[in-house]
Amino acid sequence: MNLSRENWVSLLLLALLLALPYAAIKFGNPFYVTLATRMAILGLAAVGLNIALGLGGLVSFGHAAFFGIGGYVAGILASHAMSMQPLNFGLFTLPGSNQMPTIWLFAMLVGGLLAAAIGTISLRTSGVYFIMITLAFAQMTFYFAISWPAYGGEDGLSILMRNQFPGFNTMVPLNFFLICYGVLVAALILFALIKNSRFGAALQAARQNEVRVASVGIAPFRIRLVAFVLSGMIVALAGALYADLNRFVSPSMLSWHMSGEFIVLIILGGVGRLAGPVAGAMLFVMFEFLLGGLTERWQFFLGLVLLGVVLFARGGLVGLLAGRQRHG
Amino acid sequence: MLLELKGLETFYGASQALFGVELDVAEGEVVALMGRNGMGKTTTIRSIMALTPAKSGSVRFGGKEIRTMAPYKIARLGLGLVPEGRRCFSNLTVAENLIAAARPGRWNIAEINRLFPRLAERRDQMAKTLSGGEQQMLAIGRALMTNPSLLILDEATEGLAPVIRNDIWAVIRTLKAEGQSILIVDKTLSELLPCADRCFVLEKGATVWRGKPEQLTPEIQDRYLGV
Amino acid sequence: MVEAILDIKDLRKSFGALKATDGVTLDLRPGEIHALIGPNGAGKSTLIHQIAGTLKPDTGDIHFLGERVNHLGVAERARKGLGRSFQVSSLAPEFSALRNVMLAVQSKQGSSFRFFKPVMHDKSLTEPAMAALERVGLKDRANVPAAELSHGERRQLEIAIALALDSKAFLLDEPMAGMGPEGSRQLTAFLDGLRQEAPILLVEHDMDAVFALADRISVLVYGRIIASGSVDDIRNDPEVRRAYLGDPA
Amino acid sequence: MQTALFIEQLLNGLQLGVMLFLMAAGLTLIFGVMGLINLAHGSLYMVGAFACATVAAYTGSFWLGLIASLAAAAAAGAIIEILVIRRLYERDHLDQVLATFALILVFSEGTRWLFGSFPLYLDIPPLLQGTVPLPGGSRYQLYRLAIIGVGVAVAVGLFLLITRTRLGMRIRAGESDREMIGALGVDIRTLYTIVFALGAALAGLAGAMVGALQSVQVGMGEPALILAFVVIVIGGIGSIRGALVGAVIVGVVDTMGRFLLPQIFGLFMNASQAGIVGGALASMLIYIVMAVVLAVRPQGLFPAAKG
Amino acid sequence: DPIKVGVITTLSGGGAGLGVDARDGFLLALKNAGDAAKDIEVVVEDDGQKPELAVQIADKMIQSDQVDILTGIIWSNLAMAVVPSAVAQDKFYLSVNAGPSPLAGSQCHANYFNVAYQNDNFHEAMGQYANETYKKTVIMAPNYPAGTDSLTGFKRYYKQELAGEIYTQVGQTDYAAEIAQIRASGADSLFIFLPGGMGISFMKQYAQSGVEIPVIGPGFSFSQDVLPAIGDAALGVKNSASWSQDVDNEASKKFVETFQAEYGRLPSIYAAQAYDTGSLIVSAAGKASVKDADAFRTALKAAEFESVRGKFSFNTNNHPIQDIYVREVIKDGDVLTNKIIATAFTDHGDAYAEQCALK
Ligand SMILES: Nc1ncnc2c1ncn2[C@@H]1O[C@H](COP(=O)(O)OP(=O)(O)OP(=O)(O)O)[C@@H](O)[C@H]1O
Ligand SMILES: Nc1ncnc2c1ncn2[C@@H]1O[C@H](COP(=O)(O)OP(=O)(O)OP(=O)(O)O)[C@@H](O)[C@H]1O
Ligand SMILES: [Mg+2]
Ligand SMILES: [Mg+2]
Repeated sequence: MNLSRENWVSLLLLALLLALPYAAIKFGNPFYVTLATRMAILGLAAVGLNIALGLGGLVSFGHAAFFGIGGYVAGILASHAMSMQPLNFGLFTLPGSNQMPTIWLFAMLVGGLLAAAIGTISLRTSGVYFIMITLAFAQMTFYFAISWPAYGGEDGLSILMRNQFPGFNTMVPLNFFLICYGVLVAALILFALIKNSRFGAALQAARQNEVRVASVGIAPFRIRLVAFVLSGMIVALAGALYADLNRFVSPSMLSWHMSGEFIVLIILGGVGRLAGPVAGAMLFVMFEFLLGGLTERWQFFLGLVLLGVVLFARGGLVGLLAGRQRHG
Repeated sequence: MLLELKGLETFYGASQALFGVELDVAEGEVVALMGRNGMGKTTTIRSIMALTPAKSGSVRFGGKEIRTMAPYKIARLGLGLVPEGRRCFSNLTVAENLIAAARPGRWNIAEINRLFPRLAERRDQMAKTLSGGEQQMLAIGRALMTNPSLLILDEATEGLAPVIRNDIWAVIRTLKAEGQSILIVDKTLSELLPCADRCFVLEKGATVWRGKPEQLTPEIQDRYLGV
Repeated sequence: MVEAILDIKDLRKSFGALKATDGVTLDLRPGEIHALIGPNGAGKSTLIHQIAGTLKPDTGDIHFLGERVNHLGVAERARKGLGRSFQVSSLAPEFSALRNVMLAVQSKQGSSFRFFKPVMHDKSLTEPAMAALERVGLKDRANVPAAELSHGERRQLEIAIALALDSKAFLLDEPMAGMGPEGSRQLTAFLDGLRQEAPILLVEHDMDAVFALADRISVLVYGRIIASGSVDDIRNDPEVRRAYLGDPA
Repeated sequence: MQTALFIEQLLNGLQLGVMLFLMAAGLTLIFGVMGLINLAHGSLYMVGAFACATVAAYTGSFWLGLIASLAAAAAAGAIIEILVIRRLYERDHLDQVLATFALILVFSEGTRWLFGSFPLYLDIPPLLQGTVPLPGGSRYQLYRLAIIGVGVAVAVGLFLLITRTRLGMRIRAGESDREMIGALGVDIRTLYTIVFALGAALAGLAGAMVGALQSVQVGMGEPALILAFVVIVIGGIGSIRGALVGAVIVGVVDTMGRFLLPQIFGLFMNASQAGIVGGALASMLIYIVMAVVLAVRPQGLFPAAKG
Repeated sequence: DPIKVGVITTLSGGGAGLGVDARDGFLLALKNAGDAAKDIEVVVEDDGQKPELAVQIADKMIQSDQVDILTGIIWSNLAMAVVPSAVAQDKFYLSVNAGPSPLAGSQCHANYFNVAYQNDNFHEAMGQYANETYKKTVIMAPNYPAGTDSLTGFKRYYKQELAGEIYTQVGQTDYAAEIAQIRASGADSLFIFLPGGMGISFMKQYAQSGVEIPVIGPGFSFSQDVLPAIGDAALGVKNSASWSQDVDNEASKKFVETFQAEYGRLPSIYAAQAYDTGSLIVSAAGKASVKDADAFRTALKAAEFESVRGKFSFNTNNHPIQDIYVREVIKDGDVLTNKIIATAFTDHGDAYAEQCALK
């Protein structure tokens, strides 16, 4: 398979992201490793959302719910591992864990289950109603987390020691970056495969014309539900990593701003494009950081930049670099 | 000339659809625009209304250059469009569809109801629940409500039952008899030709033939229209 | 008598006070073209919608291949072999003509829950789709997005999709609409051959085509079938002439 | 005593509902009629409140402030419509979400730039201060009754405008097919600017009226925005009647939840626990109601006819 | 030796007023210190009231700017996100406001100094005051940890009858339902903890409702930053604080004067606390090098600076021991402000010190 322009752009962006932390260390500014890790994790979350939103046209304004749930799974398992007290579910108990693979598995499991539940109800609606019902579910989890005292409520929950990954010292920022980067690349490969697969074809067609898909014999609901669940799982995984990055989880991970930010990342980078979310995350984190350092009014300028992108750079960054999308 | 097109070239994005269309309609005349599928009839009409503005060439209406004017201004000059595919306002009732388009003149709701009694029966029904034929009547009625000096009909009899098709042709003939100028695209040649004063034929986005209907020999029909 | 492929019994559907389908009984037998004609607003499309599953009838039965399908959704009926075209073209606009057809091939082959193999490199999808496009004469336009096809081409594409589904019966809602004389002639010839593969329930206002093609004609007026029979029966039925055909011009 | 309190709380719920309707009216107008998701509605609400507070502080008159709030919000609405929103009608909801999200940032930070970080003072006008007696002995605030009055007037006015006037029909026609209404000779561009400015003015009016009861500060628009969305989604987007019903449902459910849930939990827990658990559930209650409504009626309670 | 201080505070979003005051107060302290502060370099960044942004900025300040001391955070949830990891990396953290209980108790740390108060302190003071003054209080706070802590703190000292315990929603803007409940409760006093905009909204609506049960509460909702917005509705409210602008000492007078001259407004308690934090750093810097962590820690703990609060010292858990006053909102000419009317506690520490392992 020869590489299209879009694939070149994707590879270039990934190489850039990989180079950033090494350059940072070389030039004695280790903080950029953290920044790059943040880009990778937010990019991962946006890749997850991109499955539902970019391919399926499901504009979810509630993916923060999955992000936060992933984070809380990490935080709760870690805190129980720390205190050596098993989690009690009434019928059975579960030991805590500070091993990332275990935590990821649970984060994805819980995220997936939640997505299945939310999706089953939400996917009955469409358009603006879908946007709002997903928001409603996310708000429910948000208020629940704020007022549920067991794991810190609004004050959040600290993870004192970053969770471990076999064979790596995760406290070394570069190692943790590499783990996140690896997960991101895996998710991107998954996204690319899905996009070009039969499932992806059905999903994308359902976005364009639901009736047409049904009348060739493919039930859009099931296709969308699976996409929604997959999407939720990846975002939950991103949430777990994010918790480890900050060594802290709080309800703000569940807030509607977070959901909005994911959407912003995708549009900034290019909707439905493979590398769109990564490009968006890199750009957004950069803006936030640089503008934040320059002026107290950075949100004002961030707003102007975003406006400029929507109005004049349709197709986002990847669209600018790789030209318009062609659907084979 | 009421309407006069010269050297019209129109693009959809990068792909060119019209390559120098020539066309004119005189006051009180019925002009037929013909051609096979995909030859640019609809695009020509969209360019007249500036819905897809032409890149070059000229569109003069009543002596005024309108190629790059805003569509609503063109419409106000007296062009009434019945678009391909009807495009009724689906979330409005029949009556509301008509009222929304109304401009003062001979045509008003009562006149439309007289012309299409079927619409009177359905006046409070949502346009999206009308049958195809009912929608077509509504689209014609709506264009008449603007009291146009030139009525443009793009496939106005498509999908209609023979009885109603006859009715609509009768309406068109009535309008013609009243001196209404009409530019018409239609596939029913048996009805169209007797009604038209002049014909233009498009092929691959350019005018390839023009003349009176009686000059449209079977050879020409076969060559350009595939009849 | 041969077993009917599609069998509709006493179907009823009202919108408020309007009886759009008022006790319709009709069937579709192997190898035939059964034309359904009637004035605008008679309820033809509404009937097609109910058969295809996009609308739920109030009462009545729909049997397809001997099985009652009332409770099945659109997608399930399509998989059983009900292929349809829409009165107003309904396609995936961003997809090329080819990918629109491939979607049907993929559905026909079974699961859409395959996540890894790229479709464009899957000959088992592209080849049948190409073949279907070729049959309707759209081969040259295979890579053009559906949104950029002209009106007539989109109608052809709809037929190609129904073909690719390998349907056991076709429900065609005004396939001739918008086609020029040449296109209509080609399509008429094409449908003529198609009936051998699967019977067709044809809704059409183009009487030349209907009279040329139909084995049987049913006439629907105000939701009721007022006449049913051979081409000649219908052509000469005074009631039909009054309600539908009008006096020959 | 409990029944009197119960009735008073019902009335509070009703009044909160009408207040929510006031916030939602402009949103549902723009959202339903023009098909545009305007997250910046909350910002226009804030503009109204700030304009009212500033002018009221300068002139000492709430009423001049109220006029200023209408003018300022309408002007802000017209400006953003011309500069930004106009390019978004043809786009999908996604671009609208992002662009108006960006507008929130610009408005919030811009307002802080102009007015500083501290909340402003705005009080209800002397004319509407005080309470009126209710049957049953308790008293109700005059100002809140005035809000109910304004809310109902806005509802009726909007309903008539949209359904009965030619202007309303043309706006709705534009929502269904913008190109076509233009081709029929209607200057839909200008029309939309006017409608957007009208929606913005309603947001500003709500901001000013509600601002007198609340804290006038940067960020005040966001909770209002989310609630307004909940309201119109429950009611059915684009339906004025739906928005009113949705608002009353949300208002009553929210108020009664806050009032009753802790008491219900109090039957089998200590007061402090019950307050916490009941409060937690109460804060989720309207979202639960919204999810249930949409699960049962995916188009809201009064689905507006849409294409 | 030069000292680098990173100030992370909220300069944008709804809570920006508090952060702006804290920053201004802190910078003023350094300015007033003159030459004594010339080696202190400050970087300020906005956390937007988002915990994850605060963490990111903390990481950046530690890794890139290589600060020695962090400070500035207003909100408990942000403090919980930043402080544990900052002190684990051997940085000093000095709190200008937030004082969540875990950091005073089980998670206390030798490098964490709270120069403001422990979160419960002001509520405890109001509990103490109410205990002496009223018989039947209804208490109200938002339903989140700071809110529940607040009511817990109040009840720790209030032993009379409770007429009700109301939890509101975080960010709630309409209080008609709660006011109806309060009116019906038959209480003789109302204790509220409603920070920020919530307090403004409540007080306006409460005054308009005509209910006349006296209000008491911690100083946050009646501080200089919000009083203008509440207006006359706040008059007469009794509230608790460790500082008020009429505290009678030289440091405070100088602070209020210079603050007004510099920024053209009256300082709030956040500004005062941040001012003290700045002064504390200056005093410690005069005694020890920040590179010598042990010496610097000792210098901080000695707390030998001119506090605007008069006396100030650190408890074993590095939280303040201080007096807490009861103030009343009054009108001074045209300006609303607070006047001290009583002292609720003298030399008051906090309830969590014994859970702290520090000695
Ligand atoms: N939106 C579009 N984007 C790109 N190309 C288009 C678009 N609409 C039409 N075309 C192309 O422009 C050419 C002319 O199309 P047009 O619709 O004007 O033909 P027509 O003569 O009206 O055909 P028909 O009889 O089928 O309606 C066709 O090749 C068509 O594919
Ligand atoms: N959802 C609906 N609500 C109300 N009335 C409806 C609805 N759908 C269709 N109708 C009405 O039912 C009748 C039958 O419509 P249908 O579309 O089936 O007609 P048709 O026979 O296909 O006509 P045509 O040949 O013009 O396409 C029409 O009068 C139409 O207005
Ligand atoms: Mg055409
Ligand atoms: Mg039909």
